[in-house]
Amino acid sequence: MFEWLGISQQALFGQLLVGLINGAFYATLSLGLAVIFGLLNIVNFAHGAQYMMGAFVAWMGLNYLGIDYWWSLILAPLAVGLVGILLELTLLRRLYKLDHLYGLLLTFGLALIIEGGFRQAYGISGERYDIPEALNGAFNLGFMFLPKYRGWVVAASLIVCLLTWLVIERTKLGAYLRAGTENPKLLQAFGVNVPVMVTLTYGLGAALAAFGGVLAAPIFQVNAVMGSNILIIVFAVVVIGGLGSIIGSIVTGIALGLIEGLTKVFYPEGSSVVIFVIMAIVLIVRPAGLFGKEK
Amino acid sequence: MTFDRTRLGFIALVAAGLVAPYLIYPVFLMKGLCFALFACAFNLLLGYTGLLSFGHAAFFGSAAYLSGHVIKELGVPPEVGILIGTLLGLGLGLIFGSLAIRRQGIYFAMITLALAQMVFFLCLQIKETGGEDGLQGIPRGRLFGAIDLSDTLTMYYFVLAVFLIGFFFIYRVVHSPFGQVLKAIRENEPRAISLGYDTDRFKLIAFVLSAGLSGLAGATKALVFQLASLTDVHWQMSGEVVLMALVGGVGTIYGPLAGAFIIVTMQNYLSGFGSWVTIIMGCVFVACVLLFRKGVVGELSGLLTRR
Amino acid sequence: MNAATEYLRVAGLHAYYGESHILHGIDFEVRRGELVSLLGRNGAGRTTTLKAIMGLTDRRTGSIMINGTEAIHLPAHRVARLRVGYCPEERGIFSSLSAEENLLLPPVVGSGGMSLDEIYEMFPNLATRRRSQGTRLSGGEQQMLALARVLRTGARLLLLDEITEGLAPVIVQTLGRAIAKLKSRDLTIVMVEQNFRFVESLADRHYVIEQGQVVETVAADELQAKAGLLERYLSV
Amino acid sequence: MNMEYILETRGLVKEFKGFTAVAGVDLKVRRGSIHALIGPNGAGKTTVFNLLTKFLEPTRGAIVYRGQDITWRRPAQVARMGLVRSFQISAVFPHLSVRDNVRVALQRASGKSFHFWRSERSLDGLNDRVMALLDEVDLRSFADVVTVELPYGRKRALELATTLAVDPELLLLDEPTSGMGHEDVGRVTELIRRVAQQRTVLMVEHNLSLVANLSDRITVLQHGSVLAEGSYAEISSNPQVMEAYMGNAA
Amino acid sequence: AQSGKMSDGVVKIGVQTDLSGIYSDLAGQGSVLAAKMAAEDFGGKVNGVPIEVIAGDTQNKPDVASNMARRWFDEDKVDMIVDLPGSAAALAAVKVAKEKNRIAMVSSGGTTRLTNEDCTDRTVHWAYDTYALANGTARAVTQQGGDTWFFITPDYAFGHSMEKDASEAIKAAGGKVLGSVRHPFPGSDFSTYLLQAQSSGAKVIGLANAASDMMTTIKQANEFGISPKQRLASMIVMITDIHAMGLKTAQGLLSTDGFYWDLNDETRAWSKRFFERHKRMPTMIQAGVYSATLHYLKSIKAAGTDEAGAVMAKIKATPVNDFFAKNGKVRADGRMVHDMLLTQVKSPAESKYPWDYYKVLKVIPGDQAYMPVSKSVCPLNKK
Ligand SMILES: Nc1ncnc2c1ncn2[C@@H]1O[C@H](COP(=O)(O)OP(=O)(O)OP(=O)(O)O)[C@@H](O)[C@H]1O
Ligand SMILES: Nc1ncnc2c1ncn2[C@@H]1O[C@H](COP(=O)(O)OP(=O)(O)OP(=O)(O)O)[C@@H](O)[C@H]1O
Ligand SMILES: [Mg+2]
Ligand SMILES: [Mg+2]
Repeated sequence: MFEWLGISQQALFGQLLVGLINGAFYATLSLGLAVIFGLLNIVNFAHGAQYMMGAFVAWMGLNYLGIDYWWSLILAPLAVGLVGILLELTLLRRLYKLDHLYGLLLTFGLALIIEGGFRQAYGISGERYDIPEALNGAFNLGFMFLPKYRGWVVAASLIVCLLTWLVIERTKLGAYLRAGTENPKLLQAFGVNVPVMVTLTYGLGAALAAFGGVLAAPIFQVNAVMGSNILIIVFAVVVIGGLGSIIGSIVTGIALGLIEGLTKVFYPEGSSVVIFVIMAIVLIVRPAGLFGKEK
Repeated sequence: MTFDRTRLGFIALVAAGLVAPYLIYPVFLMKGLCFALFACAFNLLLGYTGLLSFGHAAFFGSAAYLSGHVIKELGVPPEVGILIGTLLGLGLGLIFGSLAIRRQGIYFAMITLALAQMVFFLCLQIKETGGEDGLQGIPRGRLFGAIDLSDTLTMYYFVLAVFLIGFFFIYRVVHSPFGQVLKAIRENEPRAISLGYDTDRFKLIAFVLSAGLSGLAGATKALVFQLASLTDVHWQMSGEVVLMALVGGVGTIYGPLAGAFIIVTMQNYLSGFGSWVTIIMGCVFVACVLLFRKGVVGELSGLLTRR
Repeated sequence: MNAATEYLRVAGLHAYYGESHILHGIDFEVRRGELVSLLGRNGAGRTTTLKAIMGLTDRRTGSIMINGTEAIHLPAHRVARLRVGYCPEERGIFSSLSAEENLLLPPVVGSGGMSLDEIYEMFPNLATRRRSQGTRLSGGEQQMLALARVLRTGARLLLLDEITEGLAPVIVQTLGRAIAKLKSRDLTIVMVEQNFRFVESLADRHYVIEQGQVVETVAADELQAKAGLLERYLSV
Repeated sequence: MNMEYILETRGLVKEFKGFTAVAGVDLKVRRGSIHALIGPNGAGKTTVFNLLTKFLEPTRGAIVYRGQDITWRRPAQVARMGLVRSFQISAVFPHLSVRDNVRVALQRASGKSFHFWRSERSLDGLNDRVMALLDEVDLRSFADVVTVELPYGRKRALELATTLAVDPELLLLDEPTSGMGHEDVGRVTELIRRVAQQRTVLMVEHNLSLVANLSDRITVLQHGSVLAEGSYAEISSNPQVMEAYMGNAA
Repeated sequence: AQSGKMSDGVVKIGVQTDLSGIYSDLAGQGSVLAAKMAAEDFGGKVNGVPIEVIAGDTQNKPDVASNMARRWFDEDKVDMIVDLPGSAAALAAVKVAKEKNRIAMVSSGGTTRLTNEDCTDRTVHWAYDTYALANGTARAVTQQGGDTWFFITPDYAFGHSMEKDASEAIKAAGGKVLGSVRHPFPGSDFSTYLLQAQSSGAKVIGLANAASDMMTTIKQANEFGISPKQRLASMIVMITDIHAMGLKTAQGLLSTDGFYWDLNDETRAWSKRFFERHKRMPTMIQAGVYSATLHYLKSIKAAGTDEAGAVMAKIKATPVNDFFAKNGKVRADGRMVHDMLLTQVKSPAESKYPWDYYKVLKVIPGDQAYMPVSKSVCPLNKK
């Protein structure tokens, strides 16, 4: 059998598939971040916390109310989106006129509060969430077992990414959102209810994070720090793709998942830093990221 | 008038520094001073050049490691060790700066973060740094071969001196012809270029100075705690210094000093509260953003001038 | 004045940016189909008057009646929905949108707006650059875009700030004819202009603003008589 | 070195993705003259300015300034050679005082700008020049005002003072009177005339009376190339220019 | 704390622990409670002076730990610090204790450096160390027939040393290590490594990672159908980890533990008391904190002073006999040697009541479990 650097071809396919799975997942997560950053100009440090809340809401739903996975997939993003809307209305709203830094600091503070709260309530080890019955088991692909659930994650992520991209790039609403980023006051003077739009957008971003959280719950342990661990990677994805570029974060998310997967095979110790190496190179060569528009 | 007030402020600062160890636990003061210097160095960049670096831990931490290493393993005297750490900060600053300086805003922050992560990775992989155990038991040694730094009070006055030198240096830079150009660049870069200023060079110099001072702070810290660890190079340290500057007041000369002490105090005295610390910290930041946006010092001086 | 035809009435309008008090009680009114101009020196507060009507200043008091509706407490998007179109001084072209997207951006607030074809006919430059990123247009092209943008929405009251700024004389002349046409369609227009020659022939009335107050009203037929007065207010 | 022309461009071309904004412009600016660049909107005037000051790189062609080829120099270098521009949209340092705005510009020539170890009081020697420059544009009484608070016209005046502070040999003015009231236009016209006594001025302007008043020579651009060149009288009677630019004005 | 019999009129015990980080469930508030219970059980007073327990969060950072230790000793009159999760933090605090002539009793931190190259005469290492865990599990599993191994190891010193100790034990017992992979810490997705482990064909997959990394690895091993075909053996598992993972996921997992609450009547009695106040069963670390604290207090009483040298002499001279350790003894290098347990996680069907998680497969005698004195590089052993 064909071997490459000591890895059999079959194993390599397996690894690429795993990379793709993670990539799809990064794409979903970075999507919400990109939407919020691109459209509201807020570096949403609470994104990780919202992702974690998505997972926890699903867990609570199952354990306290008996809501199953499929309903959680809809209800948890709604719930977290609502929390996002509340946060926007009460806190973030006051910061739009100010430097990004303040939005960053505020959402960072919020993330600390939310994470600390969950940690206080549920400890650090976290809770488990089982894979839904229908998705138990695995497909035998010949070169590896693909857990059905992972297959579902890829499909669900890609669909959500595509839908979001369509809305923002191809609809009037998307044009409002982009214009609102630049000059909200003027857009409002044209008759668009910008404050409501901004609130809903933040809600949408939070809901996307929560959706990612529900998808992740059966794969990882549901715990308070699951978000902060992944946040920085997702952040890098958004920057490499080009801030605010929806397509950029989707493509980059998947590509980075693959690259990271390969690094894990050939130089596993370096898999945490490879993303930063790529980020530095990309930004030095293409200042606005792969898909970003230069000013 | 303003001149007098500035001078009065400096005298008060020095006086407070001299008597403080008799009233407050000196080790705590030393920690505060090291971080204050770090925050002031960072503020030189953010507050006066408008560049938000998210990789300053790289300078702070790698200087701590290197000076710790040369003091511990090669037995160089402390002042030389600190100097070497500072030089490393300057050198790294030059590398980071040359790569990042042409980028703006969030992209600048991200390149510095990415480069700092690489430094972190190196520190994790290199054997000399001791991995997650860090470099422990760095001897304080004798300053200039004569003064024994193992005495806490002596060490304190040494740290105070280092801090004051750094602090006054930053003040000088901010209020120099060079500082004026920095302000102009922060305000309107294309205009500064059209007046004939090579803005990239000015920004680069500011960056290198800030990195060098961060290295000085890190090296001093290593000597105080006889310890250099991954915490010092971790991105959270870069975040912490941003917070210190913000809490105290970006672009004010005393702000980062106050901010550093506030954060260090919080870390010290809230340590028994577990997860509540995280929650309390979070609340402080939220409150800062909503209520004291200019930072503690910024708001206070705002109050004073309004009177 | 007949209340039925009165379209805009501004009374005792005060406006603030943060702590600074800019408008100190502006009063004027415009009837349906009329065009008035606001004249004054730099910094007199003309732009601020338009912004205050739109609800874009930090704070404002007084009364703004638009076609019988009190607008002083309405947020900007509700004011726009009263069929008001605003063309800002700094143009406000969106760089993340193409020229055409910019043009199509403002929601239609009423019937009777110009069609895209009509607009491209009036400003052929825009037609050729329609796919360009909005802020890549030349200064003058951006100015055309900013104006064209509000003509599409079906607004009945136009607030136009320095629309001839930076335009070539030919275009200014085209613009003059376009404005005259809008007026003939019964649109109500408030213009802020430095270019007195431009408004001279178009306006029914001129209000001279000085330090946030209306200090003089000059009807079109009084221009000759008050020429000296205007001279004194507008130049040193 | 050609002493007659301070600035020459040869076959200057600038293409943006599939669109040619400047299509082979040969421009000669005589030393000591006031030269105006006019033309319809989108003709490429600002783009030519951006090419001259190196804010854009030309696709083809050469720029020669004082006999040296500066086509590939960097913006700050060109500025230090005395080729200085003002912007179409006002360019000041908004949160510095009016005085500091001018002083920052003056400071460059002092050679102390990299002196980060010196007190800014080492610059006090410049204060008289600062006030003199502010006097020239009638801004002396505003010296301590923070610049954001100035009305628009005053900002333009300040910008001019700042530009003069770096003592340019060739001054590029992009619509220097745009957004100004009548009284300011008059003042600026005078100022430009005065300034031009020791320097060369190249300006873009739509205000025809100003162009008529000031300029020695006029180049008319259209669709990125030169349509006509000559004195005001020649230009204003040129039927092509009338149709493309002036309409029935002038 | 030098001349007088009881310094400062108080015996203060500082619990340096992780109150919010990755070790907060296995140590954390539970460790604080354990120390308090020890003080209460001792009667709240020793040699006539009150006993006080204070707590601090090191966040597992060495600089925080060293700083806190210094402040506690200098300012807060602390006589002994206990728990110390995270090897780096433990090493840092132990140095300060030595410098200030106080006692440090490490229950959480696992590194063998504490009793080897970094040993001091003021350190006691109580509940376990990496050698005992890795060695115990690796040897026992290999002897049972699991003789080919693949390691999944976090890329840091703690993990490396676990892997090294385990590999030696495997070879000594006649097994073979087929390969290993080092992943960044903390990790989130382990499927790549698991696939590698799978294709290596090893019978046993050894996990040298801890806490949430370890739990995620096990969960994903189930997902990809890797376990139970290949057996999982974890180098470091706490009962709280099992609780969080659930038996369905964790069943069959092999590991070594220093304590199990359901071992005998004594352990059950104490654990029930602990459970009432903490709502969770104790980990070996928490039980170890209790045991260490109690032993310290007994030693003060026996010494008649709280001076560190004298107390330490008693600590080393007296055998440890409580519910935690039977005939445990503190060696010259500070290692408290006691019996360890080889455990296997029960299946959901086998579990009869809450927290009924382990089958104890074997009791590993202390002198076999811990690194022999002959291998230790601590100079104190040579005296
Ligand atoms: N955002 C702002 N914050 C504070 N002051 C402002 C602001 N915008 C304008 N001003 C001040 O308000 C006053 C009136 O400004 P306004 O723009 O209305 O003048 P204008 O009559 O339109 O003049 P111009 O010809 O310059 O446009 C000026 O003194 C100006 O400095
Ligand atoms: N960066 C760019 N990308 C694409 N097209 C551009 C860019 N910059 C300018 N253009 C186009 O080039 C043409 C010339 O622009 P320029 O700004 O030079 O015109 P101008 O002569 O200064 O006009 P105005 O008098 O209106 O300011 C315009 O059609 C403009 O849309
Ligand atoms: Mg105006
Ligand atoms: Mg132009």
